[in-house]
Amino acid sequence: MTLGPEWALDWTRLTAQAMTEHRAELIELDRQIGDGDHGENMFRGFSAVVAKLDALAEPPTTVGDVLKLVATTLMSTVGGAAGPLYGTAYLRAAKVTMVDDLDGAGVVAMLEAGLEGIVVRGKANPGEKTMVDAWTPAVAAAVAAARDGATPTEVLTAAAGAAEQGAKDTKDLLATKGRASYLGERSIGHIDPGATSSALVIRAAAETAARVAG
Amino acid sequence: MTLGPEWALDWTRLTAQAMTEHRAELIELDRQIGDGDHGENMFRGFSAVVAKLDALAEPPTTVGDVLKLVATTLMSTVGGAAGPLYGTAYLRAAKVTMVDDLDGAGVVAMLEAGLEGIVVRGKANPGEKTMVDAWTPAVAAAVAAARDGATPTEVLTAAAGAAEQGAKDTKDLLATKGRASYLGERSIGHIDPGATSSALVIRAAAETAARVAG
Amino acid sequence: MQKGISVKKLINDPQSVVAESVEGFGLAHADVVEIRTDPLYVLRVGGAVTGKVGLVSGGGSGHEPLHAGFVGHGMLDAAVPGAVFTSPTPDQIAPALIAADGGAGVVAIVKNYTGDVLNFETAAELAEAEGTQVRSVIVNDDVAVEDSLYTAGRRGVAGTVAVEKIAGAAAARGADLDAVVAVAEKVIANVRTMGVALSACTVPHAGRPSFDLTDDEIEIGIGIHGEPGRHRIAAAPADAITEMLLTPVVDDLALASGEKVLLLVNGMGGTPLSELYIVYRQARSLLEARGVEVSRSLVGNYVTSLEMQGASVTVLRLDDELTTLWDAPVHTAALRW
Amino acid sequence: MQKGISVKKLINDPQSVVAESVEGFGLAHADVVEIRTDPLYVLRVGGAVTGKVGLVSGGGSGHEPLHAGFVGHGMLDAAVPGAVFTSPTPDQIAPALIAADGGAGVVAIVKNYTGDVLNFETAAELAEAEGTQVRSVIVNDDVAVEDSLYTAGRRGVAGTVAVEKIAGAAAARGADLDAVVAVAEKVIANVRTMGVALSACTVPHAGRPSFDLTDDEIEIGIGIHGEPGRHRIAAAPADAITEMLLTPVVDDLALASGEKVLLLVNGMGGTPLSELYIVYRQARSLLEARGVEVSRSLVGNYVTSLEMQGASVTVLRLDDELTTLWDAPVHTAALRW
Ligand SMILES: Nc1ncnc2c1ncn2[C@@H]1O[C@H](COP(=O)(O)OP(=O)(O)O)[C@@H](O)[C@H]1O
Ligand SMILES: Nc1ncnc2c1ncn2[C@@H]1O[C@H](COP(=O)(O)OP(=O)(O)O)[C@@H](O)[C@H]1O
Ligand SMILES: [Mg+2]
Ligand SMILES: [Mg+2]
Ligand SMILES: [Mg+2]
Ligand SMILES: [Mg+2]
Repeated sequence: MTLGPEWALDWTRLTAQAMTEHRAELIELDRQIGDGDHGENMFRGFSAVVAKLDALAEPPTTVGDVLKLVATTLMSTVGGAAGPLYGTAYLRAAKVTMVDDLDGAGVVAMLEAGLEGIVVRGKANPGEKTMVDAWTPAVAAAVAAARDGATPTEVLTAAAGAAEQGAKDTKDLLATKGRASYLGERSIGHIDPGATSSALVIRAAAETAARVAG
Repeated sequence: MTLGPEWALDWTRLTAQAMTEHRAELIELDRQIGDGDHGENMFRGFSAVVAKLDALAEPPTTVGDVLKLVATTLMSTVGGAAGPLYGTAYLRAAKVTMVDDLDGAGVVAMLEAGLEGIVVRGKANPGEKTMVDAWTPAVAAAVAAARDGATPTEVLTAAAGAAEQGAKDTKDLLATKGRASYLGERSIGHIDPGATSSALVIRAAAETAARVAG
Repeated sequence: MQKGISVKKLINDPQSVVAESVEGFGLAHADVVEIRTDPLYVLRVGGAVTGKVGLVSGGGSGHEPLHAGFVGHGMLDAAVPGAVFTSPTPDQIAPALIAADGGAGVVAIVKNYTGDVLNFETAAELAEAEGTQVRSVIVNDDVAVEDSLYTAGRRGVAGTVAVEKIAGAAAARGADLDAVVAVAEKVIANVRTMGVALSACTVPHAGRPSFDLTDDEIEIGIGIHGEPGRHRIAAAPADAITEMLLTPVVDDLALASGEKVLLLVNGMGGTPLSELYIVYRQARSLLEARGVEVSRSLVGNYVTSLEMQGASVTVLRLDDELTTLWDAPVHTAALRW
Repeated sequence: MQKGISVKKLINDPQSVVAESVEGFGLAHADVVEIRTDPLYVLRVGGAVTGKVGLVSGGGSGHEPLHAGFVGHGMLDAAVPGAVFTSPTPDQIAPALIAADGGAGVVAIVKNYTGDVLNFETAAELAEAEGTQVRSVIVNDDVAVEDSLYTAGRRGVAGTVAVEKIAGAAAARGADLDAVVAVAEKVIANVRTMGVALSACTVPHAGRPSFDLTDDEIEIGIGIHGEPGRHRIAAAPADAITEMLLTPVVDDLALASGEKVLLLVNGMGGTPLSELYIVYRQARSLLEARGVEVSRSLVGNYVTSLEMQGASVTVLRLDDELTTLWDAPVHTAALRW
């Protein structure tokens, strides 16, 4: 089983659905330690992405085509910190997925490129209570799964579980990057919204992969 | 038994005490149908009056002297509608009490002059939900009592009871003068603050008269 | 207690709010005003201008920047602040009238409230006794107060700014006492306002909100003293609320297609500027739909009610004279061009 | 829910708040600005001035009058409004940078938030690719954020007004790109701010307040996005709060006796002007007690946080150059002299 452009479209639409469903939750998380807009930002961005997909004349021929469209749309509609960070992540991921089909190694490369994009833009290290703390364990889990010969679905499922755990674990961290850092010690005890939305993105990838895999 | 300047001083101090005690209540009444300052205004005014009394070099020789001091002090410290209205009431009352001692008829004349001052200034008729609705029945009761040969204390006690009833009865009235008139129908169901403070003033007169009378 | 209400304030002693605030105001704006204490009033820096008609206004505090923020060149010569929501007293007003007199007499601009009218009346008598000629105009632009037979008459609200600006410009360019009174009366005859509150306000000494409003109610036809309005309705979109405010204003003015107006959207103190522009946008579009041209505009917090959330819509019918006077230079703490 | 919070707003659809508000703003101030839609930004009327360095700022909405209120003569050439509390996107910012370019390059004034910095960074690249020379300055005046090693660095708050005014005056009198950047950096190096919130604010789409505060608590060290502050204390008198705000500002600037400053007391949107003057009075008196001369002042709502109740105190160390530039003529919707 490999993952192609059809999957990338499904993944993107399911992500948009997840952002709609979790809009209020992400707003609430951001309200606690940020400025309360993360859910609205992601919802606005992925709604725009879906509108773009609906208007596509030609079906995309590679995974990378889809991810590039997501990248540019998020960049121009999300704003805030999340816009450029997700935008760059998708852009970097697109560059390494300009292919028909992704195998396990291809999925790993995609996730690695995404994380790299976030780090290049935002310069956060793991442990600073940002989306990096979802992506870092996700990539590690993906790498480990692929090394064991896992299918793309298994790689993504491992990554999603690790991302969710990573997001949960941000609760005990002291924020030193992003808006939550202004709170100092008061940031401890709250889950990071960007890490949470990151886990939703990766979980959507795993779920749609599982559907494609049947 | 007659009432002299000593009584007028006692009356004024007891009125000040009543305004302190009922400050919050008068604010609350005014909050309901006005702008929430009547208690503060009366408190500020009578506190200033007491300060003036405390600083008097010579004891006043007539009731009118005391009332005139109250009049000018209220005029220059109360502000709002109540300042000029009470100021004029006391000023008119002072004019007819430039004597050593008041008998029943003298007390009636004083109350009549007070009411006249309020009406001259504010041009309200009875039934418009203002302080006139405390003073009008008070004067009527005072006139009736004096006609029956009552003592000054009895005259004031009758007036005080009627003023209190008059103030209570403002509850069912539609305001057509003063700030409460802006509420239209919504003014019904609330007691007028100025009528309430008027009843406090007249009750203080009666109580201090009873003390003097022994 | 309902939402929308704060009883917390950046104040020290509630009794000294006005004195401290006016002191700070005087220090911050020493280029245009000077403060007189005991009795307290705000005077144009340098005092009366010889030969010019003086302009004085005043009223309860809590409506800032009204009136002190409009003292300076081309507007008021003096402003008299009372306690919060309480008209000042004659012994404050009279010295201000006298200080504003440059020998050509003084016009007192009084908002139509029993307290203001009575206290200014007495003050005018006192000032006249000292040789200052005083004429008063009564501002009563609030169309929420419908029938003056059954009320103390219409209230003076945000339209006061237009009266002060335009009469101030007339006085600045040398109009005599009669002429200044005439132009002030002309503004008063042609200006109407209607307001809405989304929340109440809290008078410092009261310590609790001026009225109670649940989360899905608003008050239509409010004044500027935290008093409840004429009626209470369910919360509604800004465009619908704006129409409820504008319609009685336009009807009362009997505005016809082709006329020009000044449109003033005034904040009550606690509403973000961004929301005032949303109201302005709709009010302007409704006026234009009636063929009325919005040729001058003012949007901001000018006649407030402490931290109340809400707004009022004011329309002034303009002709060439009023437009020229509105455009004339002004330099005060709160209005400058 | 706690007091001090309203979720009621004078808006229509929460999604269209910014577009409608900016549209109204453009209509009300057509003498100084023009509005571009799709992408949305606010441009000085007539566009770029040939030969003049362009000045562009922007950021999330909800801080009105910042930034659009400062577009005009002698200040900004363009402002880019994002969604409420959300930095605008590069595809909005880049066209604004290009439109503000009169051939002498453009200075982008960016408040120090991760989102603003990243989006302006990308936009600058896009504009440079189109031939517009862009230099950025990062405003970070908020002393509440203590240690930039452990944070995203100090935030840009009310001091932004001083940067925009002074850099704008430099550009207006013909300074070149390097010189405008240099004077902006000089302001940034000499301006510090600290804020307090008495209540939270409500972002339209969130529908509930940005944080919870009981009736006797206040937040010290807040930003301008409704975020909680560094710590929470019991409500206190204005004089005490003002001292808590001013002291870290003065200490951080290491102000010495004999120095001159601009003192800016900025309201967060929902605090009455009268209270800002009470804060100003005390801040000024504390500065004077240290021998610091307050030679320029600004009091009002300039960098707000929707309808939040609270204030910030900003001090800018002045020399002759900065004073002259501060005094230079300005004509924008929100600042004019
Ligand atoms: N420097 C950074 N590196 C990685 N992620 C970051 C960084 N700064 C912020 N973030 C992420 O962005 C999220 C906030 O996004 P959002 O609320 O949309 O933007 P903003 O903070 O501008 O309001 C945070 O929860 C965090 O995960
Ligand atoms: N025209 C009037 N005649 C008589 N009394 C009046 C008149 N107008 C107002 N009042 C009285 O004044 C009271 C309000 O006084 P106060 O609250 O101190 O002044 P303000 O209305 O200016 O805030 C009312 O309750 C009413 O009794
Ligand atoms: Mg956010
Ligand atoms: Mg009252
Ligand atoms: Mg009053
Ligand atoms: Mg944001």
